[in-house]
Amino acid sequence: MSGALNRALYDALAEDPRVLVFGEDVGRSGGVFRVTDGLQAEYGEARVFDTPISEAGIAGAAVGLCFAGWRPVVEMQFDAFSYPAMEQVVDHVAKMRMRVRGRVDLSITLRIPAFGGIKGKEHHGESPETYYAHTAGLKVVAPSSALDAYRLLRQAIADPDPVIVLEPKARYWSKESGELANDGPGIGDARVLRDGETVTLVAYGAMVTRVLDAAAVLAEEAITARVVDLRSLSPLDDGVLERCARETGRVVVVHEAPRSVGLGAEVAARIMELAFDHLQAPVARVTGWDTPYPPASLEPLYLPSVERICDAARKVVAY
Amino acid sequence: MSGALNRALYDALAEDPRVLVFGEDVGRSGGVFRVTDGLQAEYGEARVFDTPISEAGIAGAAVGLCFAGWRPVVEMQFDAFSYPAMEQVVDHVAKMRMRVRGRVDLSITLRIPAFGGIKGKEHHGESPETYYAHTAGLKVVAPSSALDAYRLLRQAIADPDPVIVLEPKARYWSKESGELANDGPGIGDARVLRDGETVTLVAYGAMVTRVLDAAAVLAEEAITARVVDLRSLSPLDDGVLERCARETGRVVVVHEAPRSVGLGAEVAARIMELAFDHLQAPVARVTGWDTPYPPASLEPLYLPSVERICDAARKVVAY
Amino acid sequence: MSDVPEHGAGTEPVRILAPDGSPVGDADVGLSPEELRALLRWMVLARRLDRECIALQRQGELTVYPGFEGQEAAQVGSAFALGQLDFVWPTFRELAAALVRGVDAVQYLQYHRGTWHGGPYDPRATRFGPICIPIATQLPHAAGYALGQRLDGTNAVTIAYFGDGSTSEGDFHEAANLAGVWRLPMVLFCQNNGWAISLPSSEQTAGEIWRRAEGYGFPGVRVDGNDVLAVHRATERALERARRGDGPTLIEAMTYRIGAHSTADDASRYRDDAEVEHARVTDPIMRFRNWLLATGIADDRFVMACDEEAETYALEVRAGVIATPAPPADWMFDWVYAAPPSSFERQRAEALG
Amino acid sequence: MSDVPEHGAGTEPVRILAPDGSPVGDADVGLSPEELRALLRWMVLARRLDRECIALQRQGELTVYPGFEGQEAAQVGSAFALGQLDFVWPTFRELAAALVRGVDAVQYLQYHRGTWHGGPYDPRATRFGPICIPIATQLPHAAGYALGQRLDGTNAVTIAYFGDGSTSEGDFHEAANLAGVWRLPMVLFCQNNGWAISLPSSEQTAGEIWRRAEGYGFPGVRVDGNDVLAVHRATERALERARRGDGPTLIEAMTYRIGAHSTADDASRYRDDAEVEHARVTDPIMRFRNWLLATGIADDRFVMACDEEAETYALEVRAGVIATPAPPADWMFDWVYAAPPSSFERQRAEALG
Ligand SMILES: Cc1ncc(C[n+]2csc(CCOP(=O)(O)OP(=O)(O)O)c2C)c(N)n1
Ligand SMILES: Cc1ncc(C[n+]2csc(CCOP(=O)(O)OP(=O)(O)O)c2C)c(N)n1
Ligand SMILES: [Mg+2]
Ligand SMILES: [Mg+2]
Repeated sequence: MSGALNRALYDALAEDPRVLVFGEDVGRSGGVFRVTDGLQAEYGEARVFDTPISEAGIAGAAVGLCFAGWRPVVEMQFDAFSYPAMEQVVDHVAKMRMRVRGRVDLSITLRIPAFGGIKGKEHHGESPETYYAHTAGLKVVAPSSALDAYRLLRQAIADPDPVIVLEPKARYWSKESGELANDGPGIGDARVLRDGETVTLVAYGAMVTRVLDAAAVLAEEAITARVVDLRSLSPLDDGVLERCARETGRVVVVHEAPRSVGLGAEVAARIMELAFDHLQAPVARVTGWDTPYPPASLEPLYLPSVERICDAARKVVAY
Repeated sequence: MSGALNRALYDALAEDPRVLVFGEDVGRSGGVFRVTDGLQAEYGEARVFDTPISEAGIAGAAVGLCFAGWRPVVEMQFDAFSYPAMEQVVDHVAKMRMRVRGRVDLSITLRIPAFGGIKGKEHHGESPETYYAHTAGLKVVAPSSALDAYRLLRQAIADPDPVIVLEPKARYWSKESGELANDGPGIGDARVLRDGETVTLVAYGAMVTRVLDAAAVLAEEAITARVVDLRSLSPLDDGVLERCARETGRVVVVHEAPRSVGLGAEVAARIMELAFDHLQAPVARVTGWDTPYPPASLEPLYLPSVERICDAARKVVAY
Repeated sequence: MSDVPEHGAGTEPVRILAPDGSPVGDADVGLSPEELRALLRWMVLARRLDRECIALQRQGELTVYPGFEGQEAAQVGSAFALGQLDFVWPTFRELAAALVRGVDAVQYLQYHRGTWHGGPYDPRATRFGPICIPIATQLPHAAGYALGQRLDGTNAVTIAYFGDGSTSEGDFHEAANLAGVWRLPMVLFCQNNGWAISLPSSEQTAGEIWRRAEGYGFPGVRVDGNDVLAVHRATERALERARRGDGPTLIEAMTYRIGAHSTADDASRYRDDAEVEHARVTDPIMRFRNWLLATGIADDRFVMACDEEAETYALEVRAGVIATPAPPADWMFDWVYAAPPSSFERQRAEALG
Repeated sequence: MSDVPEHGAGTEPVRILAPDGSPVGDADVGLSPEELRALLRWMVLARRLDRECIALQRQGELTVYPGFEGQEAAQVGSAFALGQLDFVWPTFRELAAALVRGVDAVQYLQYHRGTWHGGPYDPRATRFGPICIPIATQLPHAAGYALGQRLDGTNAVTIAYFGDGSTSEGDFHEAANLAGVWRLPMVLFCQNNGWAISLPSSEQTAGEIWRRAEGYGFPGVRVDGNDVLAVHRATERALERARRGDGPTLIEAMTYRIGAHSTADDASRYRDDAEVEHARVTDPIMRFRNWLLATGIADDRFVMACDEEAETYALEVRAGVIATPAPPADWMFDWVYAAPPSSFERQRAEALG
C-alpha cells in the first residue's frame, strides 16, 4: 500500500501544480514509511519539503496556504502525533470555510499513518478516527487495499474540502498487484467485498483483512458473511449500511479503537435508525478495549482477532 | 450553578491542602464565569493562581504536579480552548497512570465551561464530550444542576483518576436553592429526574432542563416521559440505561454536539446491546447538526428545541 | 543580522514623538502631508467607531465587544504602511487596522452582532484575514500564507497581529520558528497592551517579547506603540526587509488597553484606575494631533473636519449594523462543505423541515 | 541577569577539553579523582550497553531502539551533577542518564522490548521520569514538577532533557515561558545532536537554541556537549542557580548523533558518511580518557577495568532482557484507573474470558 500511496502523491503532484507535499521527514528521507519516497527528487524542494517538528504549525500553515490558492497534502508522522494539531484542525481546518462563507476552499489533505498492529511503541498504535469523524466540516477516509489507497488519496487531494486520510500502518507493506486507477467508488462510498446472507461484517482499515479471514472461517460453518469495507468514515455510506442491515438482519462492526464512542457506536446507531424492523439481533461491536493501546506484547489481546469476530458473528446469528 | 462550583472549590481547597486551582484568569479576577471568585483571596497565590495563555503547558504542568503529589484543578477558559491541550490530555493525562503501572495517580480535574446556548461567539459554544469520553483513561462528567455541580466537582477532585468536568455555560446563572452536599450519586451514576412509562428521554448538561420542559409538554398529551440525567458521560451508567430502556421500550437521547459519533450514538448502541428485545422503536437522537456551531442568531435552529424533542418522542411512541 | 532595526537601550522602545507630541527622533518617515493627515483621520474615525460599538453593545445591538481604545496608533500606523497586495492576519481586536485596509465596518461588525462568524467580509478581496478567536492560531496561517505568496513569486508581505498574551501559546512559537527557518516574507506584529484579560504582561512572561526574535534567527524591535510615526517607520522597515527576501521581523509595539478586555469584563476587579489614568497621558491621538498642529501639517479646521466625519461615519455604521438581518437558516448548512455529502444534505432537510 | 554563565563568542560553545583531550579551560570542576574516574566509567558502560541494545534489536530481542552513541558526555556529565532529590524528565534517548541515576537497565529496556510502556521502572523512586515519546511534552511535566517541588519547600531541582528538534514544538516554548515567569527551579537541557531524524538542525531553526533563553527572561549557555567536564560544570552552575531561587537555565549541549535515528532508520538516505567520520574525531570518551591518562588521574589499568566491567555488564543486561517475560494479560486493565468504573470491569471480564 505504501507504493500505491506514493504513486498517488506522484500523480497528484504531476497533474496539479498547486499541490504541495510537506511534513516531518517527507522530503530528503522519503518518510518513515517511504510513502513520499522520491517525490522531492522529482518535484523539487519547493513542492515537497521537510518541516520542523511543529504539527500545529504545519497544520496551520496549510490553512494559510489554502488562502493563497495552494492544495497542501500534509503528513503527520504518526496517529498520536496528530494531536498537537488538534486545535488547528478542529477550530480552523474544519470551520474556516463556513467562517468565510465559502470564499476559500480548505482543500487540505491530512495523511496520518494510523491504527496498530505493528508492535509499535506507545503512541504509535492509536486509532484517532472518532476525533476526526465527529468533527463537522471534515471528511475522513481509511483505505484497506492498495487500489483503494491510491484512489482515496487521489480523491482526497482533488476534494475541495479537508480530508483526513487514515493510512493503516499494518497494511503499508502489503503485497498487492493490480492496476491503480482513479475511478470507481468515491469518498462517501462503502464497498461490499464479499457477499453473504447470514450476517454483515463491517470494518475499515487493517481490520478489513481480518474480517475477510473471519468470513472465510464462518463460511466453513455455513454462516455466509457479507463483508462491508466502509472506506469513508465521514460521511458514512447510509445506503450500503441500510441495505446490508435489511438484507442480512444481523450486523457486526469491527474496529481497533476503544469501544466507547467509537465509530462502531455510530454505525450501530445508524443501522438501528435505518433498519430497525429488519434487525434480528442487536448490532454487535468487536473493538479495542477501553484502555490505552497496550505494549507490543499485549497487542494480540487488544486487537479484534479472527476468533473474537467469529464469536460475535456466531452470537449474533444465534440470537 | 456558578456559585455551587465556587463553593465546591472553596471546600475542596479547605479540606485537602494538596489541592491547587489554576488556569487563565482564575486568580485575581475570579474567572470569566466567576467560578473561582474569591478563592485566591482566601487561599493565597500559592494555591490559586493565574497562568499565562498556555493550555498545553498548564495541562502538562498538572501532570508534573501529580508526580510531586499535588491535586491540580485546572480551568480551561472555554470548550474550544481546551483543544490546544489535546495532546497532553490524550497522550499523557489519560495514559500516564498505565505507563507508570499505577505508581502515580493522575488526580487531575479539568474544568471546562462547555456547550452552547449563551449566544456566544465562534469557539464559545462547542460540545467536546466525544473527544474526552472516547479517550480511555479519562472520566467525564457534566452536571445539570447546582447540587450536582457541587457534588460532581467535589467527587472529581477527590477521584484518584483524571476527571473532565464539562460545566454547562448556559446553566451558570441558574437560580437554584437547596443544600449543597457531597453525598448521593457518584461519578458513573445517572439519575432519573422524572418518572414516566411511555418513553425515556436521556440528556445531560443544559439539555436536561430542556428535556424536562419537553416532558411537561408531552404529559399534556398523555405521554409520560421518564427523564434520565446522565451526569457521567464516561463511564456511562449501564444499569440505569438498561432498566429504563427495558421498562419504557422507547428512548430519545438528546445532546447539543453534532450527531455523528456523538455521545448519543454510544447511548443508542449500548441500549441496543442491553435491551434489544424490549425496544419498541429505534432509539432516536435529537442533537446539534453535523455543522460547526453556528453564529448566535442561528443558535435556536442548531440546539435541540423542546419542539424537536417532543416530535422525536411522539414519533418514537407512535412507531 | 547586520540590519537589525535600531532600538532603545534595555526596555526603552523606539520613539519619534514624545507623549506631548514634541519630536525626539527623526520625524521624516517618508510620508506626504496628505498621508500624515490620513493617519490622524483613521485614528479619529477608529476611536469614534470603537466608542459607538461599545454603545451598540450596551443597547443590545452587538454581543460582547472588545474595544481597542488606546491602540489606534499601533494599528493604524502599521496597517497604513502595507502595500495593496500585503495580507493581514488579525486577532479579534484589529478593527482599526481593518478600516485602514478598506474592510467595510458594517460587514466586519456582523461578527460582533452574532450574525456571522469571523469572516463576514471577503478576506481575499480585502486582503484582511478572518477574525481569529483561538489565541495565536492565526500566526501559523500567516506563515503558510507567506510561504504561498513566495512560492507564487509575488513580493507581497504577510503581517500577523497578536497580543502580548498570545506570545505564551505554542502556536506563536511554531509560527515564529517556521518564519525564521523558512525566511518568510512576514511581519510578526505584537501589540503589547499590558494586559491579557486580567493578567498583566509582567506575569505573562519574564522576557521581553521583541527579544524572542533573536532565538528564531531574525530581528526584533520594540517600538512605542502609541507613536504612530514610530510604528509606521518600524513596520515599513520590516516590510522592506521582507520584500528584499531577508525574512521576518518581530515588532513589539508598546501600547495600552485603556478599556476593559471586552464589554463582558470588569477591569476594576484586577487593575487600578490610577494605571489607566496614567496611560491616558500617552494617548496616541492627542500626541500625533499636537505634532501635526505644531508643524502646521494640519490645522484646527482639519481636526474639526475629522471629528465631524467620524461622527457621521459612526452613525452610518450604527444604522448599517442595526439593519443587518439574521442570516437565512440555510446558511448553517450552505458553507460547511464545498462538496456536501448526501447524508449531510439529508440532515439539512431534517433541520429546515 | 548578572550571573549569565559565560559562553563563547558567537556560536563557539564553552569548552574545557579540546577534542584531543588537552585542556583549553580551567579543568578543575570540583570533582574528586574518584568522581572523575566515575565519569569515564559511566560513559564506557553506557556506550557498551548501547551497542548491546542495537545487537539485541537486530536479533529480535528488542523492538525499534534509538541509540545514543556520541552523546555519552552530554548525558553522563549532566546527570552526574544532579543531587539525590533532583528529578529528571527524559525523552526516549537518555539511557546513559538513566544509568547514572540508578535506573535498572533491564527494567528500562522493558520499554524497548515491548513488554511495557515508558514507565516500567519506578519514576518516583529513581527520580527519573517515564520515557517520553511525544516530542517536547515532557517539558511542561518538568515545569509542573518543579513548581510542585518549590511549593513543598524543597530545594530539589528538576531537569528536562530534549533534542534540538524538540525546540520547534509549542510545548517547549510554553514550558520555557512558564519556567521563566514562575522562576522555576529547573534546568532545560538540550542535546543538540545535529539531527532530528532526517532534518539537520540548520533546517530546524534559524536561531541558536541557547539564545532562546533570553526571550524567556533567563540565561542560556551553549556548551561543548562532547566535553564531559564542560557539561558537568554548566549543569552544576545551572543547578546552583536554581537552588538559590534564581530560576531556570537553558543549556544547549552541542553533540552529535553518530548512529541513525533508530534501528528502523537508514541515515544514509539523508546524510553523508563524511559528516559522521568527522564527528568521530570529537568523540567524548576518547577525549576524556586522554585527559585522565595525561593527568594521571586514571591509568591504563583503570581504563581496561572499565572496559571489562562494561563487557560483563552488557552481557548481564542482555540476559536480563531476554528473560523478561510478557506481562500478564490483566495488566492491560490493571493500571488504567485507580478507581475503575464497573463497566470497565465488565469489559475486563469480556476480554480475559
Ligand atoms: C486558545 C485560547 N485560549 C484562551 C482564550 C481566551 N482569551 C480570549 S482573549 C484572551 C487574552 C488575550 O490577550 P492578548 O493576546 O494580550 O490580546 P488582547 O486581548 O490584550 O488584545 C484570552 C485568554 C482564547 N481566545 N483562545
Ligand atoms: C509530537 C511528535 N511528533 C513527531 C514525533 C516523531 N519523532 C520521533 S523522534 C523525532 C525527532 C526528534 O528530534 P530531536 O528532538 O532532535 O531528538 P533526537 O532524536 O535527535 O534525540 C521525531 C520527529 C514524535 N515522537 N512526537
Ligand atoms: Mg494584551
Ligand atoms: Mg536531535
